[in-house]
Amino acid sequence: MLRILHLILFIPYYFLMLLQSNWTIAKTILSPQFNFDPPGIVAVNIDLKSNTGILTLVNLITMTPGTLSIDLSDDKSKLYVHAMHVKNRESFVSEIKALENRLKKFLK
Amino acid sequence: MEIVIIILLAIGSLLMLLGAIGLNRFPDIFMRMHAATKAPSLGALLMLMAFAFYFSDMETSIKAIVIIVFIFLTTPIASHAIAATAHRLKVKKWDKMEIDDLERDRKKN
Amino acid sequence: MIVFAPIIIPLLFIILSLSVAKASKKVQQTVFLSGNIITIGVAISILTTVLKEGIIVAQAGAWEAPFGITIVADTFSAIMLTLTSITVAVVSLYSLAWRENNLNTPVFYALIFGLQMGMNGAFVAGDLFNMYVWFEVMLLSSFVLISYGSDKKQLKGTLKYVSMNLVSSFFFVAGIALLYGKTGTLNMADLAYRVREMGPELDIFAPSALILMGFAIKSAIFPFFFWLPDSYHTPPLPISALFSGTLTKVGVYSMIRFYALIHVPGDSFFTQMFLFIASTTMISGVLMATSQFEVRRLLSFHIVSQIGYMILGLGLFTKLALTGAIFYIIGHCIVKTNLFLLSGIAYKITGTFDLKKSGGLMKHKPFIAVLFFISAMALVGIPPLSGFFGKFMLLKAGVESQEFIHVASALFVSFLTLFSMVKIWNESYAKPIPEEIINQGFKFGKAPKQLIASSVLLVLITISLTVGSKFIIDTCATAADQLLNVDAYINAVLHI
Amino acid sequence: MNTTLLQLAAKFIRSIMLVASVFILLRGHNAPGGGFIGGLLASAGIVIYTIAFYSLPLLSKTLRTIAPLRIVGLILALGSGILGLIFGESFLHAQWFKLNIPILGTIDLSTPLLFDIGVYLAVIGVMVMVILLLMEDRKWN
Amino acid sequence: MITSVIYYIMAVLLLAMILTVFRLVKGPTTPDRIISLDMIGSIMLGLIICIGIIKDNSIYIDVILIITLILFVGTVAMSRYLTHNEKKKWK
Amino acid sequence: MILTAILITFLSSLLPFLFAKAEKIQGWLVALIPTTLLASFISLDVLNKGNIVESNSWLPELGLNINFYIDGLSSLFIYLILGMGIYIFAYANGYMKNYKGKSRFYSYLIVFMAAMLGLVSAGNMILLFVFWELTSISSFLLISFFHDKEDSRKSALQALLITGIGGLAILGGVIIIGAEAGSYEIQDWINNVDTIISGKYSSAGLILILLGAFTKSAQFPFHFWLPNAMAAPTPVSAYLHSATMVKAGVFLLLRVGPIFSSTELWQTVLPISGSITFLLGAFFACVQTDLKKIFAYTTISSLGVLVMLIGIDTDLSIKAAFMFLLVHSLYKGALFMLAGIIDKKVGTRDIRLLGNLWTKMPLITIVGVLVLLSMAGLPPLIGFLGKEMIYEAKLQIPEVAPYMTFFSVLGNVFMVFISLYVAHMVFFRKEHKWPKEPSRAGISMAIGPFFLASLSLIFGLLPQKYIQPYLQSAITAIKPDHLDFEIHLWHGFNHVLLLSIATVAMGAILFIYHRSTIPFFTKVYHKVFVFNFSDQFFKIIDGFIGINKKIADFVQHGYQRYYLSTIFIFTAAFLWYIISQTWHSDFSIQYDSISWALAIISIIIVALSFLSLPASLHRVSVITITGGVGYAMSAIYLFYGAIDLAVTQILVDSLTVILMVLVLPKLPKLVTYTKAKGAIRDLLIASSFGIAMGVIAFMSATNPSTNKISTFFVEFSLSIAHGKNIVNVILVDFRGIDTMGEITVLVLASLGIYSLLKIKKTH
Repeated sequence: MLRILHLILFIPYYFLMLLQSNWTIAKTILSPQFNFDPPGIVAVNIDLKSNTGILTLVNLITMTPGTLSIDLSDDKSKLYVHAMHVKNRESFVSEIKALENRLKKFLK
Repeated sequence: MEIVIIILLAIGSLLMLLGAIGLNRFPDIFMRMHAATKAPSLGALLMLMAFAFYFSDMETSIKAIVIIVFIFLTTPIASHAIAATAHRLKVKKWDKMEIDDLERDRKKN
Repeated sequence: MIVFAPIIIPLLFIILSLSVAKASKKVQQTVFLSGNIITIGVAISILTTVLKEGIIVAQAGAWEAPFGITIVADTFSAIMLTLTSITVAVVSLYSLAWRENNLNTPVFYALIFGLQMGMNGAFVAGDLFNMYVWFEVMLLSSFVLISYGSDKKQLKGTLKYVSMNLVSSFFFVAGIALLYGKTGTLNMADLAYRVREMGPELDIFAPSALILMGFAIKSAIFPFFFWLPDSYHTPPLPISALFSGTLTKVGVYSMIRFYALIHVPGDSFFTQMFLFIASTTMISGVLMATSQFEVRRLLSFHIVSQIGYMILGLGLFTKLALTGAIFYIIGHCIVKTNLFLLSGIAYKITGTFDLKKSGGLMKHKPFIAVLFFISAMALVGIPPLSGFFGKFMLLKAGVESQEFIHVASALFVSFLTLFSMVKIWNESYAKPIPEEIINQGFKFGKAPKQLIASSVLLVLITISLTVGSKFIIDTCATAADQLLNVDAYINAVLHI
Repeated sequence: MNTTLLQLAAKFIRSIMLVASVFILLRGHNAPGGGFIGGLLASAGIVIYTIAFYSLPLLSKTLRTIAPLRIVGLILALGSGILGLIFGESFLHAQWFKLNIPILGTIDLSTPLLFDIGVYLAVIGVMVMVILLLMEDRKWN
Repeated sequence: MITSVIYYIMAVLLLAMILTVFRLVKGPTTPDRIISLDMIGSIMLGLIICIGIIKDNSIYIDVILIITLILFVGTVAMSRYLTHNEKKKWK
Repeated sequence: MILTAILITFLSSLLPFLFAKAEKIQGWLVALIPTTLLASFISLDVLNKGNIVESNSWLPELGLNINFYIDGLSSLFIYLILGMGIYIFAYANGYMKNYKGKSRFYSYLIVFMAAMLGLVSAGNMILLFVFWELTSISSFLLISFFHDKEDSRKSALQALLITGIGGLAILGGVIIIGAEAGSYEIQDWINNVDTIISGKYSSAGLILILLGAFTKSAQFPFHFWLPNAMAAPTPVSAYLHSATMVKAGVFLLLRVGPIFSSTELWQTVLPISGSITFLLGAFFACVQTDLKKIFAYTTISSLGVLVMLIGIDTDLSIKAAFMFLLVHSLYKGALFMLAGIIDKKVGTRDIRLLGNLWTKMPLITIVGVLVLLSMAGLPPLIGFLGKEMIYEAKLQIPEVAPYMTFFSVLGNVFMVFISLYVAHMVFFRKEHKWPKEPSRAGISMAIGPFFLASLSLIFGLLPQKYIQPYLQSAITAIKPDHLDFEIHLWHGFNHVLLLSIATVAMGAILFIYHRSTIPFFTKVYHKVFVFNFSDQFFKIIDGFIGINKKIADFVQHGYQRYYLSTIFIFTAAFLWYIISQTWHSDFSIQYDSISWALAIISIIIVALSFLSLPASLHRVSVITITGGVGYAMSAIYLFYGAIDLAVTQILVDSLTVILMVLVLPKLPKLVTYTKAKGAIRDLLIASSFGIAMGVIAFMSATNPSTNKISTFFVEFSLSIAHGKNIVNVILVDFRGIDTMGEITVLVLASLGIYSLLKIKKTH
């Protein structure tokens, strides 16, 4: 039951993220010089096991500000994420982990 | 209602334009993909909403929703496919990019 | 309703031959041959009906004439239907005994029926776009057939064949679109009617020229002929034979048909163009043919030159000239096919298509030599064989229209044709096998009886063309009359 | 690239496409669509599925099921024409039958619809067969 | 009112389209072109919406449905092709 | 009846195959055919019962009828053909004893005989041409009878080509003159002489007919095929190449003589070419060493005489021509047969090796001497009569008498000389180098020459009785109003006799000094005639083929891209020509509010297709770009409201992308063929074609038809076809048969892929 609640809560969150990501993109695109934090591809260990879960995560990462999922390792344990702005790896990974935790509430 | 539709359409189209600009401005394929996935998806979403509002009948709305769901399902997968391919093909990356775990892991194997 | 049969029957047999793919070889071959025979029967019954009752018209889907698709058979179409169905049937018989290149598969059978369906459709189409569709059917089958077996050299030829024919289809369809924009109709009778109503005001020169260009490429006339000699000798022999006998004739048929419809009396532009093209085509084809030593290539070049003869009839555009052209088409179709079939038999026996390396056939197989000699002389137009009548009528028509240059080139071409036929005769039949070939351990091969039988059939037809020349020329004259008398055609289709 | 995600999506997409294609086929006479479009859509669905789940047995199995469809399609198209010849005035003459089914109400059955179904099947058969044959030949996934 | 505004929206979309075409032609790599093609599809979607509103016909949404369905197929097929042929020399 | 006879003769060409078992008497059996024919022809008695006219309608609308017309001229030839035929078959029985393929040989000969009979009895010029070609073909087959020898094949080819040119020329000439006269019947021509002669093109027609006659009758400069034709078995040389076929040209001249003989062309060309041929033939004969070649050249020379006489065209000259025709056939046939006998029995035909034969074969020698004397024109043989009449004919035309007489005397001196020389060399001189000891000639071989020689003698002694009536009726056919004449062996001591005596004397003198004259002639021959016609002929043919090969290699270079650019260049040029002819500038295109959007999309399409062209792009990129073009196209369709079309476009486009992606790896590596220059040229071609198409499209869009069939579809789609979607209704109902064709195309395409990938390759 709780899951469904989380799922329902998730939809506005998703939408919000989408808006936010577009905002970020717009800012980046329209900034005169690209003098922001450098981009990078970061590997993130994921705990989600089901395909649907991974799909949702990938989906979410792609739609969230500044991140884009690139590849999934063959054993489905690692997700490689491209980010426009990576300050440092640790903080970035924790951001993604936060997302994943949100998903874990209603997915496996 | 009309105003809402117009606003939706306008934002949607501007987002598309934004994406197009980004596609041209960004230095490497991965950055461009950010521009090419997020902005048009939202733009399409908004414009489809406008379309559904404009006709505001059941059939159109259902179809619009189906399309939106579909777009949001497929866009990440498609971009995922292209990005993986691009990376595998070793297309040129932006000089500023330092961290590349994917390449590191692949070399390891 | 019988006019639909030339389309329906081959389609039915495409389906049949594909559905018996799992059945035994015997069943497949029975289906194949019976399909061919039924098509001949249909064609002949259409011919008799047309001769008895005049132009037959049927409306597909029962939609009235300019709106639906009209299927029309007049004498010319009926002649072509009969001619091609007979040729296809004989070649089919031949291909069953060919035993090389994997020709005995249901796919091949279906393709032959596809080719036949396309040709038949093109002959009976009363609608320009419909004609285009049938051309597509025909071309696609021919594309597949010409690449059948996927030899590397063959694929090279295929590439040329396909690309040129695609260009031609493009011209054709673009022309149709523009013509539709101008006249607002696709029905050929309606088109002819409108052209005659509006007269020169309706400037349809450019679209018509495009369409004619499309046909010109298909029928391999100057300066568009180069794909033909480069591709016709590449596929397995029965396919070459089939193509050389029938395919370019479809282009010529449609040129004659289309031009007769849009021809406005007194227009000298197209007439002069056709005459010029006819002469250049004849001469260029035959000149290049003389220098060839590969039988199939030599014969392919001759196709080009003889297409020129047919176009000469179109350029003169009198009753006699058209009669001659149609008769020439008949004779050429049969004879050229047979020459290809015979070169295949010679290949089976001597193991080569190269004239320089072959020989000894007259000693070894005098009967085949006789068959070849008759066919070759018929092609040259040695009287009283079939080629003579067509040539004679064309020359007569040319002299009557005082186009002496073109008559002269026709005579010249006929002379060079004689030369190259005698060359084949000398090299491949009269000459003994060259020493060095014998030293390499040469042995005569065997040609299955069925191959020879199909060639004999064609020779018999060639001879019967002479014997029945009266009837056939009368029929051709009727066809020419109907072509020239467009009003009757319009009336038959539109009831105006 | 890992195909897990693609496979997941492909299943979903295939069912959507097949349903959509049948829908488009059936309402073709009155709204945009028809046999050709429907057939193309359906074959795209089948193809994306095979791309995602590529394996040689799957390919040959799909080929075996799909390839005969083109012949069935031809038969249906030709049959609708011949029906016109039998019941009507001419080859392909459209015939309309009203069918009363107790619960569903009246259904329009017509030879044009039959023809359209023929086109649909032929298109699916040909497109899928061609693409799959090439995939099989290329050992391509 | 919509009918007058819609033309400006179309103008914006077409501008976007032109920009995307730039990228499509410029490349420099094939993945770039593929995403440009994807993008063109999205812009087409916007255009179709505009046309639908101009023509006042809701049936255009079917076109959008089909475009979205088929675009994905094309993109996936091409990227799969590229992956498969990665060993070949690549420009 | 004549038709039946000729057809039966043609069919009887199969008889030899039936007699193939009776090898020893095959020739005798076959000889029955001409005998029967001759007997039945004699029973017709043309001489007393008048001309035979037989009409069979064949293709009257073409003026082509199987009409026969046998007058004195024809019957003379028929006697000649059949009479000679009997001896030839009998002779061949012996001559061909040891060869294989006898049945084939006889069958060819019978075909030839039938064709020749048809030729001389044809009353329709086209029919004459038909038989004319058949004689050429059968001659070809006979010359190349020993087809294993390259020499035979080459000579046969040469003969066929030369006579083939002639045949075609005749066809052209006959058609031209037939167009003037309105008929191909020889009688109609004769009745319309004035119309024909005053016709605009009849001189062209005449030239063509003359060309035909000259090639067949081996007139200079077409003479060279005849000596080469001696590669044929000797019966053939005796029959075709001396007695009958080469006379066909003469026959044709005699046939059309009444029509054209009054023209200046006739009266200049024939005597000149005839006398040149006469003289040259006689001279060439002197320097030959092969017996058959000698006779071949004297044949050429005699044919020259005939042509000359026909060209002079007086009563006397025609009379002389007939006389000489007969004379020549008799002695030349016999001579060839003798040459064959000698060749067979002694093993050589080279006169330098022969000699002293009278000791071994006295009978043959007597016969030989008789016919040689006839050739020399000595009394009391028929040859004397011939020569006398020739001299007489020439002396009777005062304008050219000295000149013509000089030529003919000179020519005849050579003839006398050759006759004596041959007689000496072959029969009488003591020294010889026989390859083998001469054996006796069998009866079948000897009978022919024997009879012919005795005929020469009998006819010479009693001309009035045996030949005068026939000649008379033949001449009447040509000169209907001519006076009766009589032939006597002795007709007084006059100029003519004087000339004869002088000729013989000079010939004899030349002969007496032959040890010095022959080398002299040979030297002259090699000095003057460095030009060997036969070799030159083959050189020309080879050169011609070489040029053609170059043309073929140039045109059929095999490069796809140049083929395509040729097509586009020509089409573009043609289209521009049409545009220049039909140009009008009043384009009235309707613009509406979204035209600008369409314009932008069109520009995008053009730019995309333009930029996709450079080959520097990778193939996949080109595919993506064309994909973009497809989307833009569908946008245009959508603007016009063609939803179905747009959807189909998009679908097809995407599936094409998949297909292309699958096919690409199969393609070879992309190679840049074109350099910058080529690229610019291609650009020019492409843009010229494209702009032309654009202009034409604009012109077509101006004043489009208002009465389109599409309005019908729009109006009645729902009401009578029960469908709102017009596109679909058109596809499945209005134009369903098109769709059926297209799905068949699809199925066939699938078969194509299947056959390419699955059907086992041949190698």
